[in-house]
Amino acid sequence: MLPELYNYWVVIVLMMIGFYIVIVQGNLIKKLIGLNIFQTSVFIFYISVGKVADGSAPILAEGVNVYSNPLPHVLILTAIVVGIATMALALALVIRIKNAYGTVEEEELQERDLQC
Amino acid sequence: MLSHLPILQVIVPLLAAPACLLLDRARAAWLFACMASLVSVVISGLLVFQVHQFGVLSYSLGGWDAPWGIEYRIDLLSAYVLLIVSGIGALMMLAANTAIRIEIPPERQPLFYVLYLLCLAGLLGIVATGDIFNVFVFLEISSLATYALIAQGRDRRALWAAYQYLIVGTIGATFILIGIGFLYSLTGTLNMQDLANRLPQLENSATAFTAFAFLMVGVCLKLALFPLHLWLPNAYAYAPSIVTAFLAATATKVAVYLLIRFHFSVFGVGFAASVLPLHSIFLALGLAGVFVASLVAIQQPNVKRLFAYSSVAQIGYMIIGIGIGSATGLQATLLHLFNHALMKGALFLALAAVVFRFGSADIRHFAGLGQRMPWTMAVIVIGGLSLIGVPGTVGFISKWYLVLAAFERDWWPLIIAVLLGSLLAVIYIWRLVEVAYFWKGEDEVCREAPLSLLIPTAILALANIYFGIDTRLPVYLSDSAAQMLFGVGP
Amino acid sequence: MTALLALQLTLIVPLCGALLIALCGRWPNLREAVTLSTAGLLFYLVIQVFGAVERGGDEAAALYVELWQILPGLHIALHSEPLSILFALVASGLWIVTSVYSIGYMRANQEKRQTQFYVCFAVAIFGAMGVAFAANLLTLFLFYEILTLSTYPLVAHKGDDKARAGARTYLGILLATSIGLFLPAMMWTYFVAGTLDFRPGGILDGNIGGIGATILLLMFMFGIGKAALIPVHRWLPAAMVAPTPVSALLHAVAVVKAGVFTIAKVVIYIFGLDFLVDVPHEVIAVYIAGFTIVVASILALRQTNIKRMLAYSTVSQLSYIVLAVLVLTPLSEIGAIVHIVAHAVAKITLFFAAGAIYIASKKTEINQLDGIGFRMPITMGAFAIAALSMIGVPPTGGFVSKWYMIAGAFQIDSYFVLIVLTLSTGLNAAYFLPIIFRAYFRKESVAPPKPHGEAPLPMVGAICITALLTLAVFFLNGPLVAFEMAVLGVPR
Amino acid sequence: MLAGIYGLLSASFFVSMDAVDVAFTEAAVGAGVFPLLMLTALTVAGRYEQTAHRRPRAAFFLVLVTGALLILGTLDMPPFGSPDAPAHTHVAARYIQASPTEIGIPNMVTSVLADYRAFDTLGEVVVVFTAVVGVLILLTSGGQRQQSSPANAVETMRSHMILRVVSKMLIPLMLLFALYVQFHGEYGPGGGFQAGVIFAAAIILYAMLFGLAKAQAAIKPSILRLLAAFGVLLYGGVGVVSFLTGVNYLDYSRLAADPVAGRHIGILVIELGVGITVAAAMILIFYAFAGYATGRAEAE
Repeated sequence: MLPELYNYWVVIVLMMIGFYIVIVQGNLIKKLIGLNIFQTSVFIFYISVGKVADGSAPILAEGVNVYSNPLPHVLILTAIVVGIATMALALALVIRIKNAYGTVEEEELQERDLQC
Repeated sequence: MLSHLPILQVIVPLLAAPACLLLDRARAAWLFACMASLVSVVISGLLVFQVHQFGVLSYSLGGWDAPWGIEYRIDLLSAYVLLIVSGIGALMMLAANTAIRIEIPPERQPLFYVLYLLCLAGLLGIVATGDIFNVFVFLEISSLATYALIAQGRDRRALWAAYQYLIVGTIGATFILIGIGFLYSLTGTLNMQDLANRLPQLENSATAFTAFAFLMVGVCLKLALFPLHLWLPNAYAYAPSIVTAFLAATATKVAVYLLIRFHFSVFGVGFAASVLPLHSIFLALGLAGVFVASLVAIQQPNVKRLFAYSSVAQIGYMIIGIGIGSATGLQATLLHLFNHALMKGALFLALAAVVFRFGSADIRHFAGLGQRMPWTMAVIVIGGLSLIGVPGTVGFISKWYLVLAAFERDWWPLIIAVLLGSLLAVIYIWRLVEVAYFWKGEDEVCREAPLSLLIPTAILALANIYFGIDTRLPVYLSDSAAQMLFGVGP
Repeated sequence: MTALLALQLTLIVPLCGALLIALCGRWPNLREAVTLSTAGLLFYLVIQVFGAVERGGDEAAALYVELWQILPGLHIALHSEPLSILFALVASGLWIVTSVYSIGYMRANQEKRQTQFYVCFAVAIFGAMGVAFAANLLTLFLFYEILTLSTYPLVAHKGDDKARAGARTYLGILLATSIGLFLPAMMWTYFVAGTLDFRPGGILDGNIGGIGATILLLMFMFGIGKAALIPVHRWLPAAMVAPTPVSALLHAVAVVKAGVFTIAKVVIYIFGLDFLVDVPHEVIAVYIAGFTIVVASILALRQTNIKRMLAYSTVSQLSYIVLAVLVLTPLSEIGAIVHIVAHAVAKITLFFAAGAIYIASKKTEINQLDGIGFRMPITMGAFAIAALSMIGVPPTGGFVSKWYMIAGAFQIDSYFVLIVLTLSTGLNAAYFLPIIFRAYFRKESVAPPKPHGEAPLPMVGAICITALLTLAVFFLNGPLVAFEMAVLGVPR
Repeated sequence: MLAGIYGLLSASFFVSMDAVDVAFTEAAVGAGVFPLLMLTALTVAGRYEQTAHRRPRAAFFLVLVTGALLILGTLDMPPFGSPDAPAHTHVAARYIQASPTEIGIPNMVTSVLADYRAFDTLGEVVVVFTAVVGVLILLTSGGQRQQSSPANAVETMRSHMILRVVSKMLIPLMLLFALYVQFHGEYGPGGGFQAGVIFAAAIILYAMLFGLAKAQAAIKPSILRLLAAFGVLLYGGVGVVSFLTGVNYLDYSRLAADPVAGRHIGILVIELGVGITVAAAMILIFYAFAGYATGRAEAE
């Protein structure tokens, strides 16, 4: 049982690393990187779900009759796009914040808000 | 064309948005957006009628029947929420043109309408769809639009609030995605109905439990359920007033809808009870939310923030309704969905009028406002009474059902707690009334808000009273919806 | 016109009146004409309803109309029975008189925003009518709140800081009590009884335990802030910043009587006398009322401002009614009901007189009144009659009600009540007689800057009418009592 | 840079999982777009950071709990890669069996993406659209019109002569490749999104080497806006057309006499829509970022 699941667990560890970075990092950009890792590992998790032992890519071909599951791939294609879209927006926000506050560090942001 | 209504509901605003981008003069964009949102109101009205007539509507996109294709599935619950969302959306849109005049620089206004439409479309999509992955996609559409909209506030803190919300929201969405992944790996399907059929077959599976947990947490993040509410007050306080009004009246409602949908339709009433004491958790969190948020609200100097916290408290009431775990409790929640949309819509629109005149909603601007902006203040008073739950307003109806549900269970402490909660509301509303009517305002001259802003506000205020007296429509809808949901479960 | 139609019109007419008044704002004479005609029409309608109730039988039983259903089991409905018709008669009848009076007052005083004044007045009467004819607690509550909100602008009428402060206390206490206690008590009632309708014999019997009933009763007593029991009485003196006609009609008749009327309704038709008799500790409520009577009288004794003195006397007089209601014997109930009328006419006379004095001589303090009796004989004569009624001396209405109360107290020989009544009678005398004494048996210390006589004619006329009514209550108490017996289910 | 490597790594992992399409996309996004945005952002935000970690213990605990929950969740999952897991037997099975006949194209991913679940893809495109509108409303503001010199992140590259020459030859190839990916999507891996990204990458490269101004002169932002909107409308329009042909939204079967052919057309058109929007969006986003950076660079 365990060897059958190790793959998932690796993914989960990765996921948690990302999650941890998101929570702990004070630097807004690094937070985003953490978020990206978090999301990507979720994608990997999906793809792993879609894997079929000794199946091949889900593109019709001669002499192949075991295909991996195409549906998770589709979902993840969508998810990746969503992720990158989010990132773009987030980075735009960061840039504006940098411009408005002059910093991208969480504590400093809070301090400067308290001042005004 | 009538058979296509379910998809039109979403497609109209969805495609109106890019079209809106093509015409880059603010006024034109506004008119166009108004038409689109009005059309979607009409559609949702027709939908309610159709569902009432012919029962659940199922619409398979691309002609592929569920579970192979994506299915749009409109039952009474979704029709009800669609009506709320599109209705509020349209009203706010009518007011938007004036409201954003001073808050958003002209070159950005066309884009504002585009985002507004996208946000509306996203919310409608979440409600209309019967496919959980599709939920995720539309959730992201609405969320991204929301982040951008919030960031438009004039105060630089708006940016920071938007960023925080973005992080929290994305985490929430990712949690939901994980939940969906588990569900898929268990059942191999993404269609809600199909899931509901297949989940019971695998009883007490840890995976199903985890999926449930992640979906719940993800939704609760979006829902700003105490103690996951920290993003909300900033977001509401610094976003442009009209955006605040729109979000407060719709976004959280849709989140509640999702909660109910997952909890009751997908997993079934029995599931949660069987694996964990979800209902008592909801009760505890709901109550905590009501009291903490109300107490914090009492001390807020910024009125927008004050009402933001009161929103958290009101969400607490909705969660309590679910936590009671009876059809009546659920009905109370659904009623409060509708009523809270009305009252918060009215209140925040009135605040938009105040901001329009003063540039901010700080409480000191309210001194003597009773004389300066009598109509706006009248609306705030009505909304406030409704928030407290005075008979003759909608607030009373939902409170009534909530207490009724608690009474059915003989939970006297809960009843007392709810009533105490409304006393807290009395305090913070009274604070506002006192400043507005009994303090001398500084002598800067200030006129009543312009009609274009006043009329939608008045409509909402009157709705607060009208539906407080003629309760047939919401009561009928919420009642049958609650019955249906409990019929789904074992 | 059928009585049922009349019943509904009693609500519609004042509203339309308010609307017309608002429209006629630009032409004062027309506006006043509208006010008077509305008042007259309203009184006529109430008489119609009264006739039906008087005749009794099916017609009286049929006086029930459901206007709207909010939720299953929650209706907005109207119904007329002897108690409510009495309140309606008093309120609408005295509205005519007050309108006449206030026309004189407002014009002589050149008040601002008179249109707003008359509009709010009409709306307030609308509220009072609703309270009177409410067929269930919910309807009553709604109109009770309308009454509160519509009288707020009247209290704040002057618009200066003092008025605003007074209005703040007024609104604050009344809203807080009604939302904090009245509303929950109402919900509680509904959940245990399954209805909120006023039913002879009450709806709570057998639905709630003894302790619960006591708590509920207290919640009602303090929740109905308009009844001004200590400690929720503070709004009443605060409201005295209002123009005198307002104090006269609203804070001697419509509003405060709405309070005690509601309590009477709750005790008689929600709890039911027979049930309440068995409730343990119900006597606590009696003590509270008695305490209020005495303390308020003492406070009145220490006032120097006429209107404030009258206000405190009102507080204590209201508690007479509450007390009598809570004694729970048929005779005391009658005493309470009669006192609603007797006190109304007497107290309005006193306020009219105070207002007249103010208009004529700009005097507001008691110690300024030396020798005023010679300058304003009619006014002070009326004042004297009303004061006697307050004390309870024949031949005035006050005597009748007090008589019944004492008799009721004897029925259960509750010495507490007897002591309270006698004591307070003494106190009443102690704060009213000096005024009459000053007015007639002292010379003016300083002559007024400009010699003055009576107040304008409309005011004097109004004063005479109410004074005569005070006497009438004494001489015509027979039919009144007989009529009200029906409240207690005693067949006529 | 690290992020880029991470992207490539995960891409290669996807390949090993037979998810070629996903790998392709991840490669384009994870190793291309994301690091690029990061770089631009960093040039604006500055590299400076202070290393004060906030309440790591609580966070660590939270993460542990979540992770534990996830592990727990996996326990009852079907073993990794087992062919008879419900995930493969229920819905997906039908796709694998029927799609070649129903849709008539070998790439099942594309057929699911663009037909069975076409509406998700529409949503995806709208998400991109939303993002670009959001970026525009955020960054084309404060009166900072885009100046006529490239971003300072970009400045450095101008010196590299060789790079410029090489890429001069490279860019046309990239464009060609993009077109190939665009229209070959139903046979090999690829499709509208990947094509769009590659196309955008080509333009962005151009902009980096020859300056933002030139790029913007070649492809005007205003036009890109129109294109971005147009792509979505094109996609949605297909659906509307299928209304008119009297079938459900996004049902292509009536677009031609023969359903399969009709589906083929539908897929081509919507993939085109996706491509256009994505390409336009990516370029616009880059313009906005770089332009904003420049604006501030000159402001300082």
